[in-house]
Formats: sequence, structure tokens, C-alpha cells
Amino acid sequence: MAVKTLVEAIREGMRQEMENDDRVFILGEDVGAKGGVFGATEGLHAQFGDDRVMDSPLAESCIVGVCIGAALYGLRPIAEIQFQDFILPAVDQIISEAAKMRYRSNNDWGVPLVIRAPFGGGVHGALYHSQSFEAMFCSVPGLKVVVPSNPYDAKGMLISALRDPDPVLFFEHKKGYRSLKGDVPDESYTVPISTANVVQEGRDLTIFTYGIMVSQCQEVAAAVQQERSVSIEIVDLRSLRPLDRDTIVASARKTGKVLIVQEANLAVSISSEVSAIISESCFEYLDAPVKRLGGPEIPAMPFSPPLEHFYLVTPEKIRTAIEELVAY
Amino acid sequence: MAVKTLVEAIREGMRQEMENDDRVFILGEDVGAKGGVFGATEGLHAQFGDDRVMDSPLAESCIVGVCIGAALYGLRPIAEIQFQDFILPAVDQIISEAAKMRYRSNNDWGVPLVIRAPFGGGVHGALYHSQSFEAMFCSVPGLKVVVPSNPYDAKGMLISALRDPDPVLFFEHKKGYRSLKGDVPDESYTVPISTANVVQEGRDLTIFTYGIMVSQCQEVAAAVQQERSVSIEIVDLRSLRPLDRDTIVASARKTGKVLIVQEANLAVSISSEVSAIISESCFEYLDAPVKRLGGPEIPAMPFSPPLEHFYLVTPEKIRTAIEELVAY
Amino acid sequence: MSDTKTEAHRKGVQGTVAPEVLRQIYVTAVRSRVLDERIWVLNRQGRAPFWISGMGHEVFQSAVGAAVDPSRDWVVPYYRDLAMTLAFGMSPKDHFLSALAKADDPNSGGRQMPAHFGSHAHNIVSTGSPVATQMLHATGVALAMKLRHTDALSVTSLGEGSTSGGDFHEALNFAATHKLPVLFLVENNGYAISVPLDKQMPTSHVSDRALAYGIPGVSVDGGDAVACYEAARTAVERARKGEGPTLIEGMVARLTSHSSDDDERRYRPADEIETVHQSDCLVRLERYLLLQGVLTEDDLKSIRDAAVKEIDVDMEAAEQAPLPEPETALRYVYAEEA
Amino acid sequence: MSDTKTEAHRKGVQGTVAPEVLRQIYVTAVRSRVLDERIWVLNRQGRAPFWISGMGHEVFQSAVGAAVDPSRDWVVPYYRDLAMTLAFGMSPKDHFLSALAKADDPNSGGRQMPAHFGSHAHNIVSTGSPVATQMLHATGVALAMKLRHTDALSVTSLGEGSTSGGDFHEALNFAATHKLPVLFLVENNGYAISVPLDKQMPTSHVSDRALAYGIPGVSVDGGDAVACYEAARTAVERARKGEGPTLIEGMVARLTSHSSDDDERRYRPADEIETVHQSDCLVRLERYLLLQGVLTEDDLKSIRDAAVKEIDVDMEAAEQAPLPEPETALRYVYAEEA
Ligand SMILES: Cc1ncc(C[n+]2csc(CCOP(=O)(O)OP(=O)(O)O)c2C)c(N)n1
Ligand SMILES: Cc1ncc(C[n+]2csc(CCOP(=O)(O)OP(=O)(O)O)c2C)c(N)n1
Ligand SMILES: [Mg+2]
Ligand SMILES: [Mg+2]
Repeated sequence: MAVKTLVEAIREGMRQEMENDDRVFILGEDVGAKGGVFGATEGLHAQFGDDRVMDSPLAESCIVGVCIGAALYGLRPIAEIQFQDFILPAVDQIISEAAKMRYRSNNDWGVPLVIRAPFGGGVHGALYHSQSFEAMFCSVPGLKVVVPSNPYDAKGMLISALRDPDPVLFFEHKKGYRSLKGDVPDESYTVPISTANVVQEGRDLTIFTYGIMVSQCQEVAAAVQQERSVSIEIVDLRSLRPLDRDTIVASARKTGKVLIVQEANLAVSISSEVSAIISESCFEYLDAPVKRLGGPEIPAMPFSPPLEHFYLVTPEKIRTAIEELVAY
Repeated sequence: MAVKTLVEAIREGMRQEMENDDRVFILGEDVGAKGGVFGATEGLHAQFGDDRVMDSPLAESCIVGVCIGAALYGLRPIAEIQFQDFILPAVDQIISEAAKMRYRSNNDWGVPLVIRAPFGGGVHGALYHSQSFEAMFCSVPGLKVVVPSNPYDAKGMLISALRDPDPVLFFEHKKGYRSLKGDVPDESYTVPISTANVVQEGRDLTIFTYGIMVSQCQEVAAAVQQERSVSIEIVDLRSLRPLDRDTIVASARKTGKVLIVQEANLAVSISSEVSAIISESCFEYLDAPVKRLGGPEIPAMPFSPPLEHFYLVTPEKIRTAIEELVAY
Repeated sequence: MSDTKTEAHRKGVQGTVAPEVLRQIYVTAVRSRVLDERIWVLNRQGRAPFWISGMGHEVFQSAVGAAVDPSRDWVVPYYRDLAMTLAFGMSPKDHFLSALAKADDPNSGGRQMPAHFGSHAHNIVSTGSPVATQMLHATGVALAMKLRHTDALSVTSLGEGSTSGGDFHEALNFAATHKLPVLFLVENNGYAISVPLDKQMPTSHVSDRALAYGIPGVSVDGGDAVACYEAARTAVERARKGEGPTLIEGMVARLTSHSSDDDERRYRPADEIETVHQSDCLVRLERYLLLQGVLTEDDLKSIRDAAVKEIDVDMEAAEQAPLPEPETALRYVYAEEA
Repeated sequence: MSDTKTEAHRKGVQGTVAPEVLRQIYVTAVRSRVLDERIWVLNRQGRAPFWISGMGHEVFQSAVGAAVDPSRDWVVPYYRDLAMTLAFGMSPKDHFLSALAKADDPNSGGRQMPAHFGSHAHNIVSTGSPVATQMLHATGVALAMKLRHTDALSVTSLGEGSTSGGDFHEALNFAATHKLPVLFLVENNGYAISVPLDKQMPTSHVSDRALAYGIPGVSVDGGDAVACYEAARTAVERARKGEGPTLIEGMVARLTSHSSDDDERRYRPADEIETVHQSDCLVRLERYLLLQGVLTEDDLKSIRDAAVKEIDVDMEAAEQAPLPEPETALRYVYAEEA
């Protein structure tokens, strides 16, 4: 057990599963000698060679489509998409093909494929290196969508994903790669990929969130709880498709006040679905309107620092939202 | 004024705007001599010739990308995607390019482009000719998304879309092409594209819906109102991005009970967002949980009749949902 | 441009093909034709809501099918590959079950439209409707075959219209870069639904594109079984030796409308509809087999009779089979626990 | 395959280029280089958070820029096209405003990363980060130019790595089918970030792909201004005559790491990093101009001095300019009412 960063935990998860299962290989842009633009595959090419850590041509549909084919033949590919922003050329392969393979073949075929991609902003990545596209995949039956909020979950959920018989989108917050740190066992282990995690129990208010926002909400909640007597529960959704409906409903019923926090813009998003689930199942338990906090309805996060800061969900915005809800 | 079908109204809207504005042209698969697989462009090639009604190669990214370029140069393209299911190869061009052009250029450039595509099922179209993909575009700032529910709106909104300076996705329910009929003025007119439409006023319950489900909900509501004393309001959302928040909130506050009906599966969908908006803004007005009715969480509509029927939102399901809500 | 070069490519390759191989090709093509015609009948009777036909493409497919080894090779077909699926071991019954949307349809359990093929047992990868995506799946299958050090290969096919999509290019580029064992088949029938070749692409042969990827590209007359078979054999040998992919374009004819939902008279010249049947690949193959003395008139008749009999029996069986239960629509979104 | 054919394609075209054109090419290239170096300095000083450089590509871009007519032709560039944007009339100040993310940045108002070019006033279409999408925009621009009966043309460019994406193929196919007036430029520097050519594609020249579309394809030495200019002139004439697109590949060198976020020493052989500077296109152009007597040492010096002076002034002005106001982030999602 040692303290590791998010990107180290992900790398360790890949390395151990590649040692454990020779069907696992990686295909993506710059994953070889360079070790990926964020270093997620650093050292893996040296250890496993050209056949298992393959630099792909610059073509995302190709990366995913080829991985689907290899998975159909029995391998366990990891497709790395350099930035989640560049997953769009692969959307047809993901939604038309990977997501529907088992269903359309009536269980004759399956696609055990993990697609990893860094997402999110706050790193001066501008319009095309900061986006959060998870919502569009969370409406798609046949896909699983996972966003780890800490290194422990990241390693364990990645190994689970690699053993899953169906396609899993594994989205990693790029700002968290080095800023998120935590204890990670040295040996291989799994964390289930379809459950939410109550990271902090509370009585008065639940925050549902995921990814890098989890630790940010924890910090703000700790500060607020220091100042005033309010007990805040925080639920790390962590699996965005399927959502863990039971945990969501139980927590909302318990506290009666709900704040949903995400970095992405709100319209037709995870926050919409969590709110709708709560509406359906917690009507008689709610003490306040379900509140949502996320990015503004603009196409993406701009480059210039004042604009980027304007976009972000900051601790101040989270605090204000909590206080409004408490006061309701 | 004459009774026209949905597809006739759409065709007439295109024809009249092409006569009115010589910058308008159509690019799509089989739109020429064949007149489109649903006949939407029938006769237009004969009238306007090769330069304005162009059969494209079988490549959706090409269709949309070329239209974006032509729009930038000052033309007013209509991209026809043969089935909405096949829009996925064009998603990068739509979301990365068309949707972001004005924003990323700080208003220096814009993309006046209409993308038309038939969607929806119930026509034995099976997994890839029945889908409803609107949700994924409704989370994207920079796009407008429109679904007409009747021939009058279809013609007027299409002409509005063609005069809009920004990209509009115009989704047409394929089962409605011939089944939806109504009075349509012979001359050119516009219907605004960012408003919902209260198609039927009521006091006890609001149904929010769109597309072919509007007329289906009207029929069921009429039958229910005949049988028992309940007054049902029906709101045709018709513009899915932006949603007409004011109309949604006003209606939900008025009736206090809400049913949202769509053909698509529910997770992270229009129904989720409408529910979340109501949660945010109507908490103190609600008399029952916001209820949603839509397709099951399976990848798409199957071919075999018993399976297809199982998928569909039928009058029976709508009636049951209304009755449950009334009884709450 | 490189006219001489591509002309050379286009020429049917000459060679001698063993009589039993030619017979096998013929049997597959006839079974496919009879089956295809029968499903059209079901369609016109209102019993099969949709059909999309392989008529006119059968000889090409049957010849390629005879050149590969269905026991180890894999195919990722497209909707016109009825004959190819028969070559890989599917039965007419399998296709009737699919056309009638029955629960036991091995392709999809009645979930997909007919002619959306797939059977794990027969090394036929499941295919959907979006065109050209399968190019990349076949490439990935071939990559896996190479990484696992097999000597197997994958075959995949699409229409000439579908080569306009990006996945076609991405697949050829990847397969050629990594010298993967794939046969890319283009079945060029001159139309993509209604769109003719000259609105689809700037040259008249997709095989010209092989030059872009430094791989062999040949165009063969899809009615010339020997040329088709020899081109496929050459490509198979190359693939098994680890020398990489080959692009084979079969110049074929679409003998029907695009599908049962289409009426080609709206866009196809009447005389062309007329004349296309005069060069029916199956008729040409029969003429060749007789001329070469490979088969007699009696042989032809008994092969056709056997096919008709098989198809009668299979249709009957498929008609008896049950439709799926409605609630089964919820199954197999994800793997189910054992 | 077609080695002779493609070798012929690859050879730099010979011809004589007027001295004032050569001078113009040189001026553009020098201004680009000086500006580029200055932004690197700002980056290393922590004042410009990101930069991606055109160094090593300038002569090719400047030569093509000199062959087209920026008053009627349009360009849809990519991020290395700093010199091209100068040829189309943008100023160093415009680029400093962008590098410093200032409100008045004409490319994007500080919204996009630097080197994401665009200026309606200069016929430079706004570009985003996803590679290869611009191929289709340039094709659409050219379609509109043709439909409106102009004699203008569009130019677009991308790196060799980006040609692996589907949009490259779809654009060439469409433009060639409709004989549209487009110049497709490939700036082949042998790397896509860290991925070398032999993992990217099966042949060594992207110009081979022209054969697939029946259009001319040439590879030119990106340090040979005459060859670059002549190839572009030929393509421009062809386009204006309505004969269709041309694919021009400039064999260039990336003189820096991919971007300010990259360290090429992780993947690029040390000796190659060393030697690549010895064939610096700008040095070669200077040598050629001196040798041909087009310019004297004094001319070179005064051109460079003028560039330095211009860039000093422009940088100063850009540094004084304000950052955007935070709430302006909400503007221009859609057109605003007048
Ligand atoms: C991505 C995509 N776009 C559109 C379609 C609709 N469609 C089905 S078949 C077809 C034409 C295919 O033509 P071609 O590739 O020449 O094959 P052929 O049918 O002639 O054998 C089209 C446009 C589709 N299936 N997939
Ligand atoms: C669709 C997409 N995928 C990935 C990236 C990330 N990326 C930016 S530049 C680049 C390499 C481009 O290489 P090349 O086309 O050769 O151009 P060069 O930078 O060498 O001029 C990559 C992978 C991107 N911008 N867009
Ligand atoms: Mg065809
Ligand atoms: Mg490069």
C-alpha cells in the first residue's frame, strides 16, 4: 500500500491486468514510446513491446473499430482516446456497433472492450481539450460508463472493466491525473463498476456528484460543517450508466434535500437523470427542490483564464448552492 | 389551405424556400431522381436540377462537413440524413464543428445549416431504422433541435430553420410522414422554432410530449376525458433545444401533476431534463411525482412484431400512466 | 492517371480451377439463388416484411467462399452476402427463421432485419445496418489472428457506395500498415440504392484505391467464376504468408431493386433493367460449366432440384417455429449471470 | 506497385519563378519564423501558456500562399499554418493577441488555444482542434464557389498523420467526383506527435493517394521554394479551369517538439533532432536566393530586421490589450439579435 496519483493507479491497473491476462493489449495514439500524452501508459511499451502497446494511426473510428474486431476474436483490448473531445469520430463504432453487438446477436457475440479517455477542464485546455461528454453515452443501453473519483477506485474499477464482458467507457478527469492522490494497494484488486459509493454519511442534505468534483465537494462540505451544524451526505455516483438507483433513492429519502454537482453543462445530463429519478421515487420525502450545479450552456470551456474560470464549478459556487439549500 | 401529410408539408416548405432563396440547396443520399427514401424531396430534383438537389456519396460526415463549408461561404444548405440512425458518423462534424463555429470564432463565423433526418419506430424498421437519438444532441450548446408534431408546424418551422443563422437539427418522425395530416396553408409562412405549444389546455394534469406522441396523447386524453371528469393539458415541446422553460414551468405549476411521454428510452433524455426543470421550479406546486413514460432501456427497437410492440409507447401505456397520476 | 497499371489490375486473372471447386461454387450460388427467390415470394405474399437480395452477386461470393477455409477463417459480411453465408455453413433454414422474424433465428433472434447476418458457430461476425463499419471489425479480427499467431484470415465485403465512408479508408490504411491477413471485397454493382457510380466516386473502379495503400488491388468480372476464384486464392496465399491485405472488387450486377422497399424504375433506365438480366452471373456460370464439360445438363438440373427440395423443407420448418415472447426484448442488453 | 508513376509524381517540378515572388515567399517565411520564435520565448517565460509551432513548414506554406489569390481565394488552415495566415493578411499582432488570450484576438476572442486560426476578413475559415474535419469544410467552400460560378478556389492543409482519418478520404472523394476547385495540402513532417510515419501509413508518401481519386498528386521538397510554388501554380490553374482538385504534399521537417506540452526527446532519435536543423527550409531558401542573386546578404538582413521591428511593435501592442470580461463567456452561442 502506498500513496499514488490517479494516473499512477490507472497505469498500475493496466500493467497488472496485462501481466495477468495476455489477451489484454492497448491501442491508441502516442501510447507507445511517448507513454501517452498524460503518461498513463508510461513504461508499458518497454515492458510489453509493440504487439501489446500499439501506437495507432490518427483515426479514432479505426481505434475503436479495430478493438471491437479484436474483442470479437477473443482479445481484451484497451482503446485509449487521447482526449475525450476526440471520441466523436468513434461514436458510430461505439453506439451502433459495440453497444448493440450482444443485443443484436441475441447473445451470440459480445464486445469486451474498455475505452479510456481523459475528460474535463481547468487545465487551460480550451474548447477542445476540456469537454465532458459523458451525458451522450449515458443515454445508450448496452454501454457502461464509469468515472472514478480517486486512485483506489480507479485501479479497482479499471480491472473490473477489463474483466467485464461488455463495453465500458472509462473516463478519467485530466486535472485529477496528478492532483488526486490516495492509498492504493500494490496488488491487483477489483471494485465493482455498477454501484455508487457513499463517501460521507450525513442527515440533512445529499450531494450527488462524480469525478474530480467529489473531492471538491468533500472539501467544501467539511468547511461548511465546521461553521454550522449541518450534516452533509456525499454520494460518489462513479457509475454513470447504469446509475445505482437504489443508493440514490435511499440517500435522497434519508436527507430530503438534494444537490447534484457536475462539471458538464446541465441540459440533458447526468444531473437531469438523477433529478428525474429522485422526482419519481422520493416525492414524499423531499424538503426542498432538487438543485443542480454545473457548467453554463455554452459550447465548451474557453481558453482565456477569466473565461475558463467563469465556466468552472468552483468551491464558492458549491458553497453557495449548499447554503441556499440548507436555508430553504 | 388544404389537408396535407407531414411529408408533403416538409416538401412544400423546402420547395417554397428554394424558390424564395437561391442559396438554399439539398445534399443527401438518394435525394435526387429517387426523391429520398421517404419521398421528402420528390419532384425537387426535376424542378431545381443537379446543382440544387444533389445526390451525395454514401458518407454522412461528408454530407454534413461539405454543407458546413458551403454555409460558411454564404449558402443555406439542407443536409438530409437518410435515417437518423446513420447520423452517428457525422456527429463529430455536428458537435465539434457546426455547433461550435460561432462560439469559437467569437461571432466571426456562423453555420446556417439545417440537418433533416427521419427518426422513430413502429414501422418494422428494426434496430437501425427506428431509433430516437435526439437526446444526445440536446445536451449540446450551439445546436437547435426541433421535432414537429403536425404538418402545419413542420412546414412553418422548417422555413424558420432555413432562415436561422445557426445549425438546426430537424427530426421528422418517419411513421408520421404519411399518418400525420392537417391543414397547411399553401403560401409560405413561419412558425418560431424555440417555443413549446400548448395544444390543449387543462387544469388537472399536464402531458409534456413531442413528435408523433402528441397526437397519440391527444387521442388518449380525449378518451379519458370522455369517461371521467379530468381536465388534461397537453404541451407539445416541439423545440427540444432550447426547451421553452417558461411554458413548461407555467403549465406544471398550473396543473400540479406532470406526465412526460416520449418514444425514446428514458435514461438521460428529454424526459429527464423536463423533469429536472420542473423539480427546480415547481416544487411547491406539485401534487404528485413527475412521471415519465418512454421506451425500455434496450439498445433499440427490435424487428419481430411482438418485440417491436413491446418496445412502443402504446395508447394503453399512456392511459395507464394518466390514470395512475390522476389517482395519486 | 495510371491507366495501364489499373487496366492490368482489372483483367480477370487466368488459371485452371479444379472441377470439384467449380462444382462447389455452382452449388453454393444455386442454393443462394433459389433461397433468395423464395424469400422474395414470401415478401410479395406479405409473409416476410422485408428482403434485400444478393441476386447477381452470387458467383463472386461463392467463388471467394470456396477459396477460403471456413473452419478457421472468419467473415464479416454485408447484407447481400447470402451466398457467402451459405459457403460458411449457414443453412436456408437459418435465413427463413430470420426472414420470418422467429425466435430461433440464429442471426439475431428476430431482432434485426433479415439479411443482417451473424453466427458465432460459423465464424460469421454479427453485422448491423450502418455500412462500412465492418471493414474495421474484420481488420481487428485479423489483428487478433496475427497477435495470436494463427494462420487464419478474415474476409469482409461491402458495396461500392459504402467505400465512400471514412471507415473504408481507415481500415485499409491500418490493415496495410500492419500487413494484416484480410481480404477486402467490394461488390460493385454500380448503384448505391439510386445513386449511380459517377455521383459516388471519381474513378470507375474501387480497386484503384489499393495503390493508395501499397497493396494489390484487382477488379474481376463477377460472372467469371475462374477469375473470381483465382483472385481470391492469390489473396489468400498472400494473407497466409503474412504479406498483408488485398482489395478485390467484383464487378457485379444488382438484379433487383435495392430492397423490397425500393422501386428501381424511378431512377434506373428501363433498358438497363432489361439488359442486366442478360448477363446474369449464374446463367454465365452454367454456360461455362457446360462448355468446359465440368457439369452436364443433368448435373445442373439435379443440383437445382436438390436446392429446391432443401429449401422447401427448411421453409416449412421455419414457418412452424414460434415468434419471440414479447418480454424477451429485455434480454441480453448486457451479459447475464450464468 | 506503381513505383515509377509515384516517383514521377514526387519529383519537384522545375520552372522559373519571378524574383519578386521569391522575395515575397521569403518575407512571409521570415516573418513567420521570427514571430514563431518570439511566441516560444513568451511561452518559456510563462506568459503564453501554450504554443504549437510552424517552424520548418514555412517555406512550403509561404510558397503556396504566394501562388493563390488571398483577395478571392479562401484557406481552411491547420495549426501549423502560421506563415499561411500571414500570406492571407493576418498580422503578428493578431497572433500575439491570441497567444496571450486577449479579448481582441480576431481568431477567437481568446476562446481557443493559440494557433487555432480564423478571420472572416482575411478569408481564413475558423478552425478547431479535431484534425481533418477542415478537409470537408474546404470542399464545401469550393462547392459553393462552383455553384456561385466564381473562379475562386479553396486551400486546406493538414499533417500526414491526420490523413489517416475518414474525413480526409471523404473530402478527396467528394471534391474529385465533383471536380471542385480545392488544393489539398499535406504537410508531411514524418511525425504525428510521437507516432512515426511507418506506424501511421503503409507507403511513404501521401501523394500516392491521389491515384485513388484520379487526381494529380505531387510530393515536393518543402525546402525547395521553386518546386513548392510551381506545384501550387499548376494546381491553381487546374482549379480555376474547373478541372478539379490537386493533392500537394510538402515534405517538411518539424523543427520543434510537437507543442509546448511535448518533449520530443522521449521518442525522437537524438541524432535526428540534431540533423533536422541542418536542412532548415529557411536557411536553404536563403542560400538559394543568394546563389541565384535574387537577394543580397543586405536584403536578407533588412528583411529580417523589418520583421523583428514589426514583431516588437505588435507584441507590445498585444501585451497592452485587455483580457476578456468573464461574463462574455456567455455570448455568441447563437447569433444575437441586432
Ligand atoms: C452509414 C449508413 N448510411 C446510410 C445507409 C442506408 N443505406 C443502406 S444500403 C445503402 C446503399 C449501399 O450501396 P452500396 O454500398 O453500393 O451497396 P449495394 O446495396 O449496392 O450492394 C444505403 C445508402 C446505411 N445503411 N448506413
Ligand atoms: C481527431 C483528433 N484526434 C487527436 C487529436 C490530438 N492531436 C493533435 S495534433 C496530433 C498529431 C497530428 O499529426 P500530423 O497530422 O502529422 O500533424 P503535425 O502535428 O505533425 O503537423 C494529434 C494526435 C486531435 N487534435 N484530433
Ligand atoms: Mg452498390
Ligand atoms: Mg506530422
